[in-house]
Amino acid sequence: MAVSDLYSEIILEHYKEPHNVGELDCPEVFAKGYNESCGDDIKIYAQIKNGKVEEIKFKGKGCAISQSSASMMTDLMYGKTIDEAKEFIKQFTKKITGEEDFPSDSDEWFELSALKGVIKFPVRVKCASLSWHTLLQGIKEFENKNELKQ
Amino acid sequence: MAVSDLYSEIILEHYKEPHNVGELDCPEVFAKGYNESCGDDIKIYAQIKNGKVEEIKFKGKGCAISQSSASMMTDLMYGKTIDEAKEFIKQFTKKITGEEDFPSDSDEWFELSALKGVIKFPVRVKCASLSWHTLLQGIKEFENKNELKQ
Amino acid sequence: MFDQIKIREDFPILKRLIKNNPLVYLDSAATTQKPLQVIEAIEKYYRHNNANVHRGAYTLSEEATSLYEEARLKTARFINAEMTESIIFTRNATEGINLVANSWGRANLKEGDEVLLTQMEHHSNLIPWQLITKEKGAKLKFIPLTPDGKLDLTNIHKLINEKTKFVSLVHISNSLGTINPVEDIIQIAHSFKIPVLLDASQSVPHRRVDVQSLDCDFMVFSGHKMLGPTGIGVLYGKYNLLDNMPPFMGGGEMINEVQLEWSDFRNLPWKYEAGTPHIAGAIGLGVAIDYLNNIGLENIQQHDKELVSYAMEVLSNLDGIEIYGPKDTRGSLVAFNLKGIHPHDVSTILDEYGIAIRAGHHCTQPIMRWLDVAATVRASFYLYNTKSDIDKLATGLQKVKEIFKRGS
Amino acid sequence: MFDQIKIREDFPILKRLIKNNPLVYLDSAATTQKPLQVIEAIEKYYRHNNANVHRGAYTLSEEATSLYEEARLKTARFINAEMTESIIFTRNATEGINLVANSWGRANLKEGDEVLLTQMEHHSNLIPWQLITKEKGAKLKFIPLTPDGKLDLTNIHKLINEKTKFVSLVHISNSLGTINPVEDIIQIAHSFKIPVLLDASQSVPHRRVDVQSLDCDFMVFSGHKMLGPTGIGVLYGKYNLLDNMPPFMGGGEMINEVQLEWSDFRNLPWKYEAGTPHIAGAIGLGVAIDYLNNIGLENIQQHDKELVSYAMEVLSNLDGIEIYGPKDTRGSLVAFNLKGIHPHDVSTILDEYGIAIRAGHHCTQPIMRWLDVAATVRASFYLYNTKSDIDKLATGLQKVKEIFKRGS
Ligand SMILES: Cc1ncc(COP(=O)(O)O)c(C=O)c1O
Ligand SMILES: Cc1ncc(COP(=O)(O)O)c(C=O)c1O
Repeated sequence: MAVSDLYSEIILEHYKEPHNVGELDCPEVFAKGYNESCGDDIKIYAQIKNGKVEEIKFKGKGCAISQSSASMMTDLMYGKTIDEAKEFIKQFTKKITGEEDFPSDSDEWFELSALKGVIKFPVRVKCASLSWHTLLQGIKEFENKNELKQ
Repeated sequence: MAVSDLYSEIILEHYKEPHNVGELDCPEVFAKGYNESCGDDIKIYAQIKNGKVEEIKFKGKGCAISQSSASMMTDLMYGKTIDEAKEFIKQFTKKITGEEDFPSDSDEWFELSALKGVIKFPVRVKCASLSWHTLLQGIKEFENKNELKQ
Repeated sequence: MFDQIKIREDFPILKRLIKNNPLVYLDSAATTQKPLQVIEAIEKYYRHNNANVHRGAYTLSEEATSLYEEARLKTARFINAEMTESIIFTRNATEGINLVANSWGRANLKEGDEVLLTQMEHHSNLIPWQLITKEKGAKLKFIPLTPDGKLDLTNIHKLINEKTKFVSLVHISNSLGTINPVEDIIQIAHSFKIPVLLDASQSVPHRRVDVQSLDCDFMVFSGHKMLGPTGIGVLYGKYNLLDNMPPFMGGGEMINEVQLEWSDFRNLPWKYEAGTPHIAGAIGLGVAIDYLNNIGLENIQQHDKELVSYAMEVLSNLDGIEIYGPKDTRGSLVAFNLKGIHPHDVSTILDEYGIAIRAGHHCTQPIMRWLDVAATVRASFYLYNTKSDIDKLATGLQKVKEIFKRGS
Repeated sequence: MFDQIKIREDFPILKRLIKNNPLVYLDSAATTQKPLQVIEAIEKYYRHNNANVHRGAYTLSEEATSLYEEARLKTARFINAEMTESIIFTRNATEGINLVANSWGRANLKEGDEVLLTQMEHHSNLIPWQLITKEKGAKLKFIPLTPDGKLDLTNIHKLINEKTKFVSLVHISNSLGTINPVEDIIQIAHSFKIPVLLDASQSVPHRRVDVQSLDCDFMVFSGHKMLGPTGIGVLYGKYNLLDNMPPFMGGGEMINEVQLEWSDFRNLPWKYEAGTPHIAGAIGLGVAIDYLNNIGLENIQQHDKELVSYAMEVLSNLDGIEIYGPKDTRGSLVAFNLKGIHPHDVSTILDEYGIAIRAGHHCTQPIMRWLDVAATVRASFYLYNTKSDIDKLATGLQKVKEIFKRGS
């Protein structure tokens, strides 16, 4: 596996022009993530409406892997319910750590499987996962808040 | 050189029945010595009269080398002037570190040269020197005190 | 039990001649010898994988990092820690105790508080507490000893009271060999919610120590006393305690965000590992742990036990010997004196016969005072020692006595 | 100048293939590779002389002690310390700074006092001072930087004033390469009788540093950055300062008399070396010093200088590169960024070509903020690097750019 496969065109496009970059005022879901091993950070903001992700933005600095992953991740989160989002993060984590294969026949996973190359670069797995873990943390805090309100 | 030469009969006799063991009230010369590498300690007390060592005692715990050395050293200090005592300590230090030979034709050095074997045991040189260095320290403090008085 | 000849082959130093005699190494309580496997692992690291850890995105640095973290995992498993984050690499046991005394102590101790130790602590588990209690105006208390050198727990319920804030004690004494009933003390301390630190320098190398079943809050030990390299030790701590303490040292590797005026500390275990760690040391310790696991700690304990019993038997037969410490069970060491002969003279003479044995206060001056001796001779054993080593010791001691018989 | 081919033969790791390419190691500022001489000295120690130091009266222990103390003597001579007692062995530079911050700082700092650092300190020379000044209610001040990354001394006479109690600064910056005019700062500080600590982690390995001619009060550096083993570092201090400070850690080896309630500390240097030291590490460091002396620090400095000039020249020619730090003289490293490409991606791609290079904040987050970048790429050189390494780096960076040109 050549390093140019790691940096596929899909990844580079997302890196150069990432989708959903920005901040949201008073987001219902918010979390900050930090990659201890390289110093990258990310903030994720999401608005939930009728139990579904209505809007999602991220802001952060990082490498091509972490930025493209965040860009694709946010694209795919639109319209998902909280449970669907959590399940999706779980699925992604399994794929990116090499525990399961990336599905080859799924539209949703088509772009994401550009991250497949990361599996061979263990230190970079954290980069690819950062935005996903951060969102998960934000969702959990959101759920806790809601439980407390009830 | 066999180890039984290190522990010669002269040394063992002085170790088993050391001379000049005891304490003096209000000694003019007093110092405490401590051998960091083995934990042995010694206290030396001396009375000076007309510029000469009139009485000298030591008290401490230690190995055969340090105890016999202190026993012989105190024997030999009786009647010495301060300057003679200092010179004698200097001479002894040179012999015990191997810098100079022990004199073979001197009454004063006859017994002391039983310590010759120590030179081959570098860690034990400190044991043999402890009482001498301690006395030197006491003499220096005594001289300082006297200077201050003048 | 285990193949002694094969084990001795693993230790190159045992082939050395000391003054024309084969080395008889009887000072493993001070530091142990190292098997080839450990020596070669260090060499291999420097020849093949050397790089700084945790912050490089290149192959060597990834390799060094994963070797280093693998050593942490091995260490965690070795003492059955609940998580790897509980394992902090230090220089030695001493640093581990200082870390807790400074970090936990400075944050938690105040005037009038008491820290409970025992009268048989190594200086390493005494001086850090003297320093911090003095700084904070707190007091030290000591569990006294019974005449045979065990802990006297008669008044333990007075010694542990509402003023007590911390208990720190040795698991197996390095100068008496006493094996302390630490489970009982931990239980009593915990009934007052007092954390307990165990100085396991002499136990972890010699027997299975399970921090979860002991339920100790902190534990320290040194790599060099368990076949590992110098310069590496371990502090185990319960996650919540470690997590809530302030850092001990500051520097690289232990922070998240650093502003000029403040910093945000990293998670465990890195919060307590400032600066470039002793990478080769940790890796070597991991391999030492593999070695001990391969032989089996139960086998080592059994072997040590047989050697100590044999030594007690053989040495007791010598005229004029006084043996210190408990007569029944004990760690793998025997401390003693020959009547009228200073320990340093014993050691110098034994060295002429190739026997390496320690003479001194063994960093436990309070015990020497309690025994009313200036020093003792100590023979300590490990997996590479044999009964023949003990026979040689006995013969050597006989020679010492003969030499000292002269001149009277 | 010196026989580069022969030198490279001494470093076994340079024969390694990384992803089928010969290793090009450009991260010596993080840690250096080790020559066979050092690796073999460690091995030899464990195979032949291993024993605990300072307290044994037997041959092995005497040997270990004299090897260990010989390493101290070599270190003292290497930096021209006035006496060996001024050399304290620590784990690394970080521990040395923490020792001074804790020991000197806790004894001397009080509310309102100021400690002066610079804006280019490594976290190791920042966080210890954050911790102690916070504890004591003292303040940190910082010498700012000029646009080209040098110290801006315009207001130095305001920054150093009667409130200033300590100055601690880096000799050569590990992320900008700046060589600081430490002589001038020491002189100004001394005119106020303020002690100065020098973080010489990046200077002592690369040039002759003479503590007496610099007249610094304390100095720290790490063995692993100068061909030595991991886990060993040095704190130099003037005798009177070290002698008057309280101990940092307590334990074995550092005391004279120990009572249950108090202890009498040993003389320098042992007062600051609690517990069993990293004996093999000190010995290895001594051999690394021998190696550096054999080649000659002047030669190394000259070699480094040529490499850095060459690197500056070659790298400047790359389109879209931004190089940080002074343009004129600098330590043997170059930090830079390729426009639009994150340093970690640079490092990952270079690794495919066998090039080991660091990407990140280099434990100097305040400098990253000052440069307004998240991270930088850093190539750092030492005696085993060649111009060909730099050519390979340039080719590698060209490849990085090609890869990133796609997808747009
Ligand atoms: C300037 C400077 N100071 C301090 C350090 C810390 O060194 P160590 O991690 O060996 O303690 C380093 C190395 O990273 C450095 O470059
Ligand atoms: C019981 C005990 N505690 C602590 C220590 C100190 O170990 P280290 O010097 O490795 O820190 C020792 C070893 O001498 C010991 O035997």
